[in-house]
Amino acid sequence: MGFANIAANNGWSMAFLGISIVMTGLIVLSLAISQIHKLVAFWERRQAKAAQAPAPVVEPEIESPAPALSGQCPINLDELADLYQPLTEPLGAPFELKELYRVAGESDLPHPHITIRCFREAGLLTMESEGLFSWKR
Amino acid sequence: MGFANIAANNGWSMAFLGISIVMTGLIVLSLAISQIHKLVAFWERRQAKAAQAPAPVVEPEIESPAPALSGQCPINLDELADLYQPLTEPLGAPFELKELYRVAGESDLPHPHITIRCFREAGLLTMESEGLFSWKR
Amino acid sequence: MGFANIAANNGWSMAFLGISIVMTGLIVLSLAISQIHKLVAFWERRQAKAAQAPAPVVEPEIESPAPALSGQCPINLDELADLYQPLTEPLGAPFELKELYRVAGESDLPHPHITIRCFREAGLLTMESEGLFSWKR
Amino acid sequence: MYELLISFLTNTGYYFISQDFRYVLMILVGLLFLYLGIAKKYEPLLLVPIAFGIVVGNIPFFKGFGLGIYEANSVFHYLYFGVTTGLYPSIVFLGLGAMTDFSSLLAQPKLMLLGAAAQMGVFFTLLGALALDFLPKEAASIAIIGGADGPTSIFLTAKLAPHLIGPIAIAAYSYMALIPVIQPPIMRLLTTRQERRIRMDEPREVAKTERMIFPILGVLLCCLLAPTALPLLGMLFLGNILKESGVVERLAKTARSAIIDTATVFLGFCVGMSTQADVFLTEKSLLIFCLGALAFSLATASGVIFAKIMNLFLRKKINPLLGASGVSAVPGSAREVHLMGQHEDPGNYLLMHAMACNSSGVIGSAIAAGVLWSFMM
Amino acid sequence: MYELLISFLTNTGYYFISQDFRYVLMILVGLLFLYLGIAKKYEPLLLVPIAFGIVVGNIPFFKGFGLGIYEANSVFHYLYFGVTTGLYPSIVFLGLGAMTDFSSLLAQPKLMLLGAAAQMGVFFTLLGALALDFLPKEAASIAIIGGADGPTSIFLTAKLAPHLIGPIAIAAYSYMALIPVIQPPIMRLLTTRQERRIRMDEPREVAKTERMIFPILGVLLCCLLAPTALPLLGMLFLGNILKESGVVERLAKTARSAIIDTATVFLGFCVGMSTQADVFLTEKSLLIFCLGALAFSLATASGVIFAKIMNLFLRKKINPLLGASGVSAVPGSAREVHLMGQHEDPGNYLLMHAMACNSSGVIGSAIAAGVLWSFMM
Amino acid sequence: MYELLISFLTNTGYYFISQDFRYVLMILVGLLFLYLGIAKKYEPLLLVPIAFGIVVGNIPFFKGFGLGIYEANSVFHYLYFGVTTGLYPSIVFLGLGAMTDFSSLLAQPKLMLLGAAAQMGVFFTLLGALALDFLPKEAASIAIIGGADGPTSIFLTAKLAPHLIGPIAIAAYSYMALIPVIQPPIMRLLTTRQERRIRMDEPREVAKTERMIFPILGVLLCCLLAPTALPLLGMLFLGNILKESGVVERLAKTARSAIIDTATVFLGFCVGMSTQADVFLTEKSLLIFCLGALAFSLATASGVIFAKIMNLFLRKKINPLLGASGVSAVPGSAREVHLMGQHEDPGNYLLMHAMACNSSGVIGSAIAAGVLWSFMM
Ligand code: NA
Ligand code: NA
Ligand code: NA
Repeated sequence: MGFANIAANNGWSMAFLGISIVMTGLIVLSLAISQIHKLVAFWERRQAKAAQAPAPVVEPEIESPAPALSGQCPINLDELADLYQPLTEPLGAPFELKELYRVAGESDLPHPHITIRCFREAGLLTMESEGLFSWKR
Repeated sequence: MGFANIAANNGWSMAFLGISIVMTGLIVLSLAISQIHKLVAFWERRQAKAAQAPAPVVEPEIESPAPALSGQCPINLDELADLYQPLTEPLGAPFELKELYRVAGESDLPHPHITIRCFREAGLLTMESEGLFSWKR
Repeated sequence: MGFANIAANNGWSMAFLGISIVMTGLIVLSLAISQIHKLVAFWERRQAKAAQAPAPVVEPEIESPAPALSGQCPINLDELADLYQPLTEPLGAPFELKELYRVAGESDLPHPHITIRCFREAGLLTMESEGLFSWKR
Repeated sequence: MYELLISFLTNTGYYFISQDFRYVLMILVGLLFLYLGIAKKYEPLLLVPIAFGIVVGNIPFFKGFGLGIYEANSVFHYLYFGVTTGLYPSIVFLGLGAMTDFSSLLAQPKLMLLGAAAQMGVFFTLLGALALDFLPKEAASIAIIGGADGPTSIFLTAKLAPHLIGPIAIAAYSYMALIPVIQPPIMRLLTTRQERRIRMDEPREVAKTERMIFPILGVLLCCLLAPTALPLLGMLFLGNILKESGVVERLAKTARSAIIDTATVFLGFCVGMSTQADVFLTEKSLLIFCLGALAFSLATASGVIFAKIMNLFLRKKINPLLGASGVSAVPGSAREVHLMGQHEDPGNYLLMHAMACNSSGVIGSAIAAGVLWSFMM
Repeated sequence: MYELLISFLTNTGYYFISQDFRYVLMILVGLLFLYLGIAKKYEPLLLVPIAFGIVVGNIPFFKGFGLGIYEANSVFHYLYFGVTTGLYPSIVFLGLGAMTDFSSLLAQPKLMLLGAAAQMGVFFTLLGALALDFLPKEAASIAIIGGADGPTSIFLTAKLAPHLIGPIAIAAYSYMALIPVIQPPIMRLLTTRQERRIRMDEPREVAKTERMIFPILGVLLCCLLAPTALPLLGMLFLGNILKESGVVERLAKTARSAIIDTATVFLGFCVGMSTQADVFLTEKSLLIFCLGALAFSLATASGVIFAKIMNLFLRKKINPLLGASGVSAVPGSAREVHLMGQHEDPGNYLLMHAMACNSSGVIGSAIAAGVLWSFMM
Repeated sequence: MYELLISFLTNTGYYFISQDFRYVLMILVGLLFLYLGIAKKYEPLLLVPIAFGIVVGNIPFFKGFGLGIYEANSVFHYLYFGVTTGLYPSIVFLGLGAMTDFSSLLAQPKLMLLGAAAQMGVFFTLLGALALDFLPKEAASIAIIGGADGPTSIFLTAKLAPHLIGPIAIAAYSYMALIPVIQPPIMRLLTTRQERRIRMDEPREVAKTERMIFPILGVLLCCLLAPTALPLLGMLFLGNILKESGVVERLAKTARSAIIDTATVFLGFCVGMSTQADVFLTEKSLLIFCLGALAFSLATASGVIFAKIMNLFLRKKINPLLGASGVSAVPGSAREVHLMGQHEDPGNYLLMHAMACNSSGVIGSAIAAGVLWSFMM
């Protein structure tokens, strides 16, 4: 019991060493993170320099990994809707989906079936009543 | 090492047979799915025919399994709110909940307690200040 | 087979006792819950009495445990935005973030860096184009 | 090459099916269940995973390969572990607690008796199963089908008669899906038109504090009486206090979405897979199906009759149809009761009251399961 | 019939309670904790599941039946597995990493020292526990209570002294909930009014890249020094890089919602259940509670005093109250520090700074746990 | 004290690193992968957890302590259990099924052949690996890298050659991330400009019922042929029917969010951790990397060439670039195909068609894995 027990179990060493190690660990980490922003600044300067060099070939917007998880819908649904919505104006609202397919086909828009299904899944196009649809944007 | 090893381990057979099986599998599946839409069309024709027969007794809207999971709230909350909201007009806004109970009771609307709690949970009815409520639709 | 088998396996006792126990359990529970509201009423009366005594020191709004989980953002972001938004009016829209920092600093608002980051994370402040921001409230 | 081809061919499912047509039969059962779940919308949350599990579980394969649900070290065996240990049912109860609102039960405590009465069906079926020469532990597992609670049935069977999990679970879920077929005739037979037209009072509003105290009182009173109900009721009321305390909403939300959904998918799928034709299609399974139907019918009848007996003593009568919803089978039976009430009197709203009986039926059958388990000790 | 009735009655919880009133005592403790969690809102995310677990875990039952958390093959035993293996604490750290923003720590690296200083309380308590005749592994597990990190305490205890998980976890969580009671007097005692009024500079803005580099640097520097901290810090920084990388937001979102919530519910509930009166109510548990209070107080004091020592050397003084938030106990202690700062000077905003100390306290006690574990090798 | 200090120091990661520099090498590899995942956005959902796992897994520690992924009773070992049993891959397939829309495949069944053709790469690589003296089970595990499906590779390797999980998984994921580097030259080499400009017809719209029937037909036809594909395809089609049935949307939603995310984080992280330098850096691993590159290239080439062969017989030609997306590697290869198609003719939209091939490639390589497994029986 008491101090004897501490000493017998190496307690003083453990306590002293333990505190020292935790301190060392966090001091090293705090020194390191106090230097990160210099590293970052250096890195960004280098990149800025690189950016002044002629720009590499711009990759098309499809590069984004988003479609991986959002199924097979085009990413730029909103832009596509900008193309589709005017087509339906002559049809009035609500209109039949069949009509939308027809005008999309006439205008030679790519992938009308999939695009229109995506509109519906994204809630841009909603069913008003049996078979009649309208835009919801 | 090399070809001897492949032969000793039955490699050629495995490769040839493996490719054949995978091919067979996907060819069969692709043939099958190319026939699905015919099956579906046939099915739908049959159903369309059945639909021309006198319609069976229409089941009430509560048939939907939705309430199972959305607790004990009525499904057509929005419609119910259409019934309740006019009652509160004479009360001005915001009004006391107690008043709403009273007018609901006077109008003999079913389940006012539960319905009103559901309104609150669904955010249709919100507390403005201590004890005073208003519609948020 | 049959009744002999039931008796041999203590069936009658199990059935009778089983029903009795389930009944007992739910009767006791139903009696208990039929008394809860009295308990609650008693409790509330006591609390109401206590409330008539002079109110204890009001704890500041930060007492809420919310910040625990919503990171390190101030809770009253909307109020803070009320302070910040007028500052940007002279800047027009969209404005540069740097400008917002400057005017916030000039007005001596606390924690501009963190607050502004929080605005952006909460979507109150959005990037229009490269480096140009506007409010979205 | 030739040997390899032959060896492959004799390990295809086609070969095994040609040897044992019972697999085809079970696959057809699976497809039928899928149809009921998807097209008829009979309890799809249960039926769709189970039905697909039946189809997948009856694609036959070479045993000893580590593929099937009954083979150690297979993926399906590890998933099935949650069934055989009773983990999934307990976890489902956690989610159930986090989504159940006991308000209408709290407002009308006497409806709780109907949830108890329906459990009589369980004990009557126990007698029937014993009479048909089932061993006591098997009989208890079969009887609990009358509780009309899938997870409870699976839990008790996993503890008492794990070899019967397949047929008992399938029977329990089938009859839950068939509630609209089983209950109405019994309800109509046992009640007069006058009784079916009885209107119930609007339940009083229930204070937040009451709802908060209920799970504590519930777990104490039920589990001090039948501690064996702890794995089910402990979790049910844990979920409920997460919901009602109002201070840990994020935990309650996860419990009633991600947690219960995950347990539901795996529970249903594994139970479906456990119906491998070679272990499932036995005379016992057939008997279990018959006894299951009996259990459901007896439970429904017990509830209705008990309600009528209660009415002898009550000044303000209760609608005896509500007795039928004491079997739980959330929320199928509540729907049937409500529909039949409205059929007789379109102004009769029984849904809230029926759901009160439903939730007390869940508690009742969990206690019944605990009692049966402790009897078999 | 009579024997069955007697056998049933002697297996009810009521019977066992009548034999051993300690269960009632523990249930009352559970109810008290529930009250603190729900009505007083003391760390409800921790206290509510734990408190309900205490209630459920102290409903007594016949042992040898496969019901209790300490009995093989019970549902609760399988859930408890996540505690005894250290899985839940690690998973909680994953979620914690995915929800922690280290920005203010990155802006003020010197505050990290306060998170380290508070760990002195851990090692002082180690001495105390050894002096009270605890075995070294027990003493280490008790000492880590001073780290004020529930998951860390549970993790280390699971590795070193699994038989003490119950009391140590309960002590750790109780004192974390009691932060508003324990810390303020110590803070007030050790600081002058002048010191408490010290204002801190607005931290600079931290670039996205810095926040992205931090988890990598953190895991390397901390775990190369103390590899035994890997199960905690590896997961913490994994969560943080999921958050900060910005390219796997869906993973980070799931980590900080479904994953951490699930682990939190089961961790809390199981820890609560582990307080079964017959194994929990021992003299040792009482001693552990005393040492736990000591640990918390020493940690708070160490942090404050160390801040004052730092001020001797710093030109721009730091507010020594911040030292108290080095114990972590996220975010309770940060709140106390902030409130006390505002009490002296309403314009003094210490919250951000205090949370920086909090997060470094999390890292600090994980390292301390690793060091203690490796000492006991 | 001195002994304790020495003992501590010789157990730091710094000490072990000084003894064996291979850990540094692997940590650098991890950092490179992190860079590719975060800055270059190469399949970050896979690369970020794996890369951080590589870093964490290569912080060396004293063995025999219960810390590392290969040591029984460690937290990481329990998490790794989901890899070695094949549980995570199966669960990932469940989520994948719940997020995949097979419409464009259903509209153009002939594209399914391209997903089959790409699997030739698998079997050619099998020959190569056998020729290089790998044991048959090892060779099969290596060959499946050509399937370009992380979970499938891990699953088969866990069943056939668990000691190779690390290198095979890393090779599979590396090459999937390197798709933009590997595939374009091969595609360009094997096709003429004329062929690359072939436009595909807009696929017809697919009825809901068709999409609902597909998972049933798929699981029956594929798994009756190769029952060993059940753990992967059973789960894939289960997820898909949850999605397409439309009546269990809440289950499908959880499957494609919480469930798959959780499995993805743990799968990636554990696979990364399994690359501990002392077991990973062997000559075999190097060979596996070479064979993996070969497998990917052969699979790409097989797909393209097979498409050209199909064109000999088809009236309405298909764009042979689509053959390259038969390797799956969802959705990397579909992107490459689409980009190359647009490069030649900006009005050429191949994405939908390529994703059809992708999804059939997933099915194809799961069958290939099943076939290889059954050959090794
Ligand atoms: Na029931
Ligand atoms: Na700490
Ligand atoms: Na593939």
